[in-house]
Amino acid sequence: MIEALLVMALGAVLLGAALGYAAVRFRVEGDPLVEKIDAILPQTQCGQCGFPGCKPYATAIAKGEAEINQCPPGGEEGIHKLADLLGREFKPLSAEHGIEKPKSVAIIDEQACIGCTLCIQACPVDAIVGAAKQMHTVVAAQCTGCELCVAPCPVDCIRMEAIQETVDTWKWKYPVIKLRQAA
Amino acid sequence: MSEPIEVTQRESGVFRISLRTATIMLAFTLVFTALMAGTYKATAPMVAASTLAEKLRLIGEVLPAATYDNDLMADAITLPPQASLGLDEETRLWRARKAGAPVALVLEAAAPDGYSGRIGLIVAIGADGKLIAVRVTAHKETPGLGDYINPKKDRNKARPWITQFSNLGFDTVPREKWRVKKDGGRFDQMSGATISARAVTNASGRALAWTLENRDKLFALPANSRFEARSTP
Amino acid sequence: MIAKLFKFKGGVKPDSHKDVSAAAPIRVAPLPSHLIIPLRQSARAMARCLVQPGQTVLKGEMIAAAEGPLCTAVHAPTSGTVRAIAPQPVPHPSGLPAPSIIIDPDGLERWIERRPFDYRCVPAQETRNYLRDCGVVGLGGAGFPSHVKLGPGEKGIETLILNGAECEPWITCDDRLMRERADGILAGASIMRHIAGARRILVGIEDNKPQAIASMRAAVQRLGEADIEVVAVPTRYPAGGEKQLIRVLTGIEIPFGKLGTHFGVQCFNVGSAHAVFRAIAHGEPLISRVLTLSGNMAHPGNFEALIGTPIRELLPLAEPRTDTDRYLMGGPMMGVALLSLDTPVIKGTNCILAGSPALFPPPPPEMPCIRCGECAKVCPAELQPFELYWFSRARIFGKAQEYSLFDCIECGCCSYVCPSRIPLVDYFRFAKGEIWAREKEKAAADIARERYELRLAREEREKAEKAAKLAA
Amino acid sequence: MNNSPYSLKPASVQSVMLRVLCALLPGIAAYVWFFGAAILVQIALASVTALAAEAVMLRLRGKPLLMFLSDGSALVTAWLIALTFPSIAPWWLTVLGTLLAIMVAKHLYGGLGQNPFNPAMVAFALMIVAYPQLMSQWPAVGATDFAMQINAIFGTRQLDAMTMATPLDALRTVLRDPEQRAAIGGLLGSNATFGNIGGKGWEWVAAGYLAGGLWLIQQRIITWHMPAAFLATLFAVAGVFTLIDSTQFAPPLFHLLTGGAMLGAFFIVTDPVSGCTTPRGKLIFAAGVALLTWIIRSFGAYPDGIAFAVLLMNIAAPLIDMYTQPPVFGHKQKEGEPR
Amino acid sequence: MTSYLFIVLGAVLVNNVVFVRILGLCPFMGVSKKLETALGMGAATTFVLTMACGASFVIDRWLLIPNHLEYLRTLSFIVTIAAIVQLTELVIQKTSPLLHQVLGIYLPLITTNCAVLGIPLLNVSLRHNFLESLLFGFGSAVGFTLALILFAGIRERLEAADVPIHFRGTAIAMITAGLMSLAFMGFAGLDKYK
Amino acid sequence: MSIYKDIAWNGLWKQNSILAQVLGLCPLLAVSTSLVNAVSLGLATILVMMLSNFAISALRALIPYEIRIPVFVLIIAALVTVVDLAFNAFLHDMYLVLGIFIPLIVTNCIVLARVEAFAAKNGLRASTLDGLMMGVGFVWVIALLGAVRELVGQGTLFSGIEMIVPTWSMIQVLPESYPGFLIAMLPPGAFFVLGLLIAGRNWLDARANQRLREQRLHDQPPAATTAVA
Ligand SMILES: Cc1cc2nc3c(=O)[nH]c(=O)nc-3n(C[C@H](O)[C@H](O)[C@H](O)COP(=O)(O)O)c2cc1C
Ligand SMILES: Cc1cc2nc3c(=O)[nH]c(=O)nc-3n(C[C@H](O)[C@H](O)[C@H](O)COP(=O)(O)O)c2cc1C
Ligand SMILES: Cc1cc2nc3c(=O)[nH]c(=O)nc-3n(C[C@H](O)[C@H](O)[C@H](O)COP(=O)(O)O)c2cc1C
Ligand SMILES: Cc1cc2nc3c(=O)[nH]c(=O)nc-3n(C[C@H](O)[C@H](O)[C@H](O)CO)c2cc1C
Ligand code: SF4
Ligand code: SF4
Ligand code: SF4
Ligand code: SF4
Ligand code: FES
Repeated sequence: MIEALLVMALGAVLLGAALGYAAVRFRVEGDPLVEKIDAILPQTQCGQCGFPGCKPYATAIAKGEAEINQCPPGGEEGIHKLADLLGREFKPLSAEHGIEKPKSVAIIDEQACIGCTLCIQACPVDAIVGAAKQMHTVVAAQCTGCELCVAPCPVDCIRMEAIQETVDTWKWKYPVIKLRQAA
Repeated sequence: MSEPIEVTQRESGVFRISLRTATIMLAFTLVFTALMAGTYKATAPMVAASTLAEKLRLIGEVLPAATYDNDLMADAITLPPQASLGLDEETRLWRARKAGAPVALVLEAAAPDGYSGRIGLIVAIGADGKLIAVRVTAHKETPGLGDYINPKKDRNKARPWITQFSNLGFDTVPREKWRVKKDGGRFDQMSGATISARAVTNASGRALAWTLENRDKLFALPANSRFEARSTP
Repeated sequence: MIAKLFKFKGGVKPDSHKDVSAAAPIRVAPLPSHLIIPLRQSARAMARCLVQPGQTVLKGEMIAAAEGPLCTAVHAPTSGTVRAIAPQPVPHPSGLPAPSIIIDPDGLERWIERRPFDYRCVPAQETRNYLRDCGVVGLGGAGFPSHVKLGPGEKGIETLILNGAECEPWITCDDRLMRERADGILAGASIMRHIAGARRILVGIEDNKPQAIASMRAAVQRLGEADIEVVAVPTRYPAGGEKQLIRVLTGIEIPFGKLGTHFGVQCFNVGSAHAVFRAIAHGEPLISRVLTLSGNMAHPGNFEALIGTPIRELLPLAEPRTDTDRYLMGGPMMGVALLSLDTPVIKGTNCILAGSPALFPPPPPEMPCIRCGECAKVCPAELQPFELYWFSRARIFGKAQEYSLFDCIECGCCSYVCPSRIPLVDYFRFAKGEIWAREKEKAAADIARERYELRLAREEREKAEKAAKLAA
Repeated sequence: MNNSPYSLKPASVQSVMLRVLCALLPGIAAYVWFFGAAILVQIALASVTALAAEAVMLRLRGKPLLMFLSDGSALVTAWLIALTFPSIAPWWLTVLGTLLAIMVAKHLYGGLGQNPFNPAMVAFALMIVAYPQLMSQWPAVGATDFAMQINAIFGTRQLDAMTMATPLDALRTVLRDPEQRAAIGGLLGSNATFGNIGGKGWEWVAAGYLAGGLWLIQQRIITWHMPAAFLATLFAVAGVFTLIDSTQFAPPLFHLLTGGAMLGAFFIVTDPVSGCTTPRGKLIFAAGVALLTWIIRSFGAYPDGIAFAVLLMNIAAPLIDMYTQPPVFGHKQKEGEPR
Repeated sequence: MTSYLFIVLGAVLVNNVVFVRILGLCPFMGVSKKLETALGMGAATTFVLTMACGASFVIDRWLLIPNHLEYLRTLSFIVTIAAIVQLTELVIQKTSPLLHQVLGIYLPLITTNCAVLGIPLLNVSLRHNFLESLLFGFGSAVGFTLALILFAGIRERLEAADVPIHFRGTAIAMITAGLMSLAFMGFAGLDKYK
Repeated sequence: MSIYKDIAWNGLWKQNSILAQVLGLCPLLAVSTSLVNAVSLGLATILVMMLSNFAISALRALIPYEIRIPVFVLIIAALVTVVDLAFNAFLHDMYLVLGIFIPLIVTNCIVLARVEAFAAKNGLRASTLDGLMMGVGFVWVIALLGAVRELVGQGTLFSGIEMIVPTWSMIQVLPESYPGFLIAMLPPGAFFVLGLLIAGRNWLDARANQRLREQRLHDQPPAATTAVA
């Protein structure tokens, strides 16, 4: 019994001291993981994930407090990337947090706009220009399509419109496999 | 859980912190080692007893208790490692007697050449030179294939494979026939798993041969003494 | 002298079908009822429109100016009135419309004043600017601005290669051009050699065009300049691919991301050389080109057509057969299906091919890849197309890039041989498009993050200020 | 409407697979001649099972039946299973093996073209581990009595009279027993089991496979890399070890002509789906299979090592491919230097 | 000398930790999705396991056996291993941030790899001497690494395969691991030749 | 109350140690060759997980972050040994059945994983429940695995039950002539069956998510209308 205690005590003191020493000597700061996760998120800042923006969601993922499948604008693509980065299993987009939609921009019906600035306050990326009592306009290139400006408008003059394809933005489509026809 | 050590302590307190973690580690270790060692000490006698009971049970399987009347545990000798038994560590050898007359020897043996390594055996050999019974004490043979050498796993419940050695000696099965049929011997094997059968058969043959050779000396040695093989000149 | 020909790996030998259109001389196509001139003639740039609806223009008058480094000017192919500037269908796989100038010809063909350009007396840069303002782009298909390619690059250009290979089946416009206008082509080449400061000129022609080779060799004799050689190269698609031809003639392999100039070579289509000649020697901007009408047609042949001629008005010249079910612009290996016959001829249009179910049967349904390796055997870029396909199909683009997706020249050899009938090139085009789109999205997200963080900082500051004010 | 290229070379998966089946015919003919028609029954059993399993899985996965059933790949797998199993194995052994090959090894991975493991070899390995004794009862040469063979396949009794240790089995028994080891020379010379080189009858079957394999190369369905690397490596390893100790190791020709070596060299190692695809990768893959085959044959617990060797190399194939990617056009030389 | 070679080879191939001894499966399944991470995990495990075998041999031979404290074996081994792991992590983190980027997240996972305890315990029961213990640990770790990277290679390819939807991910990985262990059964019997 | 329900649901299904977290595989695969073995190991596991979660939750305030892992490991290993010895000494009959599995539990990395992820951050009651439920989640999976492997491997169920309840005996489910399928008893079989179980779980989860998604689509009309609401 005494030998047992002695032997283990010897080990414990050595290991404990070494670990304590190492913990202080070799300490490093910061968590680069959050940045990496944030770089994957689409920065729509829409809050559908249940967090007040992309960065807070990234922080929650890094801490292991949130699943990776809660960002609808990022879509399956984004989930795949997160799964890759974190070595987790891919999961389909959680339906609780919404569904994937085509990318769109906000359009303000300039005839109806009363210049209340409520939408300006709502927009997380300052994509709406205008001043009080003047008509407002969305800078389409900067709009992330988060829809946050839609609800606050007292006269319902903001609508979301899906972005149209042009020769410049056109992409080759996924080759359609016509298996069914052959059967 | 307490939080990680604050950064402010970083420069000043390396030594202090080492000391602190060492102390906590020491405390935990002492408490839990004491708990463990205490339990170990407290249960040691009971554990020893149940280990003994286990041995006895195994011995009982190869040698019916009714056939002897002495205290096997008392009437045992120590066997140094015996290559011819496949043993590489010290074991005990028990001697059964009835009314003082030698009845049987019970010893451990091993077959090193099983399909997946060593097969441990316990063998009882009668004073008349017959093998009374053999059982497997430990093996790693493939479940469902080679593990029929353990009668509990043998699908033939009526006459498990390993019982075919019972009550045979070199007088009924000559030494050179103490092999599996596939090797030209007398004993059955399970086709598809000859290796296990061969290993057990050969090992039991070797154990029998070794015992016959040393039978008289083994019975003659005083209890708790140590068996020394004939020193080869 | 060229010591020996090199070889490029891979390649296929589809039936050539060149005879049907190569026999007859080039004819001039009649003036169409209207002309549609897209503002986006060269690869990645759109010219700035200089005219207004209702304005009259002269033949050869600049109607859109070059803007940015990769742009060239656009000219009125004939004299007439600008009817409108509006989105029109263009030869693009999407079939989407793009801004174009529509001109109603007055039938008078009134030219602007044409003056030869004395390239020998001015710095090369000035000649290049002149070519840009004459709208000279590559006529080999890609439509890349020639003046850019003639720039000195890092090392200067040592070898100028004229691409007369014309490896695509059916197409014969370069063949006819070389037979009929060899002198003009060589004169153009000589001018280009001067601009680029190159030492020698190599003309590569596939050995299935003996007359073109003979005609070009005779012209070389006539021109009498040193270091010009006409080389017959083995007939194998895609011997006319720039990288493949350079490899065959010089042994140099140009990797993805590098230009010919990095290696001291530059490659031009023979038609481009001819266009340079016309611009410099006659002061004529690029307003017409020779193209092949072939395929499922009664009278296939080669025609010189104005840029902007609607395809619909060209077709009767060759009389398509009744079972024609589609038209391709370009050859069968790399061409683009026309979604509308109102699409105009552009500078890169070398062929209009009429297809029928018999000529180009619809492909059988796609089977999974069995990794047989046929595609890798024929890939001239020496890729492993089945690996690219494996990852592109599953949208694992990073992996596809690791397997050098962007080295694929989209020649179609792999699709051509695949026993599983997989439209491999479609997958590669899809993957490339997605990767480009991702990059754009990423850039947009970075901007959004920045703006969001700025806003947060501003709100923080305002809050602090307000608090300070309240406290005060 | 499809995109370019618009004209395609006539070729199809079906024609590839059919030609592989044709190439197997000479070997099958020799098999029937020496060992009776039982193999034909096994081929039929395996083929029907394979097609049925394929149909069920396609239906479950919602894929078009007709297109995939007619591609012929299931038949290739089935025939190879039948040819690697003992021809007098009980019917359920073949059926079970084929089912597992098609359903697990092929369709759980997505079906044609996606399986990382060779389905036929998965079937063989599973069955020899589960039923070692049934998988090692091979017909004796000349025991071609069809009725008896049918009885062996569909009956319940096993007919020892017609089975025989295959050359590899006999060899293994001898090599394992120190006392008999000296006799190896005599055994290999004995014409009864071992025929002239690779086992009586088996040499001719192997020759049939060789002929079919050469035809496949001529047809450009397979390239020479794999068979050549496989046969050369097997020959070399066996040769070296025979030179070292001819009482312990069988001679190279024996290895080449016995068991599944020829079948393996031309039909199994060459499976395009589960093997390596780069030129160098193919050489490494086939040489690896040969080396492992020899090791397992000479030292392992199983009689013929080809199945395990193929599966082991299947495991390594993606990595080998990754590290043997041929250089891409333009990326193999120093900048600007002509070759 | 050759017996040492056989210890290593046997541990790498014949008695592969993952496929034959069924140890270390959780990291085997967990960090084999990408080749890079698999390599990192393999390297980290190799280092720690070799160290653990050496340290545990010393503890066992010089502390436990002389004092008849064999019942403390598990306890002392596992605590030592946990400490080694944590020390390694901290040291790497500070001294070589680059290496830490590669190995960092795998190091803490090693403590829960049961092979890291299982192999030292096996060393004791196989009665290996010091050198043998080290080699056995090293060989087993190399076997683990080999299994891991081969598996990762296949999984990277499988990622793109048209696997039936419910089998995607872990399920098909399990089936693959099963087929791999089936293949490794081909080595059965080889370890008898020492 | 609902937090306890959550813990239970996590252990049994959502965060199931095997099907979801894929931890604790080694003892799982090694010992699930028969139903009786599997359940025995499972029961022993529940015991250890509850104890270790309890102990560490109780002591968590005392453990510095820097040395938590060694201390956790120390506590688990000591507890397991104590349990092992205690069974051997006081419940010897049970020990003969369960005892051989107890040392195997320390090798189960799910124990350490739970301690680190849950017990170190939560209260006594929740932690103990978490240990119990994680253990139960482990038991039902390993039992299912054992049953399938035994059935396919040798056509029986409950073989070895006579060691626990001497009067019971195993059930021959498939006919005696069933040749057995050895693969099921060997490592490959373990992987195959577990793969099938995980696929089954994926299938059930996918069905649930699909239902939720349909509901969402149903409840939530297109974006423009939501804006008005
Ligand atoms: C996975 C596997 C496990 C085996 N396990 C055993 C075994 O435990 N015992 C045995 O004797 N043979 C076992 N064998 C079979 C041997 O390899 C060998 O084939 C057999 O013992 C030879 O016996 P036979 O001559 O009766 O066919 C096993 C085979 C395999 C494939
Ligand atoms: C697969 C392929 C085949 C080509 N074939 C030809 C050809 O036959 N003739 C040709 O002039 N250009 C061909 N090109 C285009 C050339 O690569 C290159 O763009 C052209 O020769 C450059 O000259 P330009 O700028 O004057 O057009 C081909 C391109 C590709 C990718
Ligand atoms: C493969 C293996 C892994 C083990 N992993 C652990 C572990 O992670 N933690 C632990 O405390 N004990 C672990 N152990 C210890 C054993 O479960 C058990 O306590 C030991 O085998 C008992 O043997 P002993 O009598 O030598 O102490 C492991 C054992 C083995 C064989
Ligand atoms: C040359 C060649 C060899 C083949 N060898 C095998 C084989 O060994 N085993 C098999 O199951 N299928 C074989 N196949 C058929 C097919 O490729 C196989 O079933 C695929 O693995 C199914 O995806 C072969 C096909 C070809 C063309
Ligand atoms: S749902 Fe996605 S885009 Fe929206 S805030 Fe959350 S992370 Fe950003
Ligand atoms: S304009 Fe509206 S939709 Fe666009 S980013 Fe701002 S708030 Fe979002
Ligand atoms: S040719 Fe087709 S089937 Fe063959 S490897 Fe290439 S893509 Fe696959
Ligand atoms: S299209 Fe791309 S991949 Fe296919 S053969 Fe041509 S270069 Fe190679
Ligand atoms: S139980 Fe997790 S690694 Fe072994």
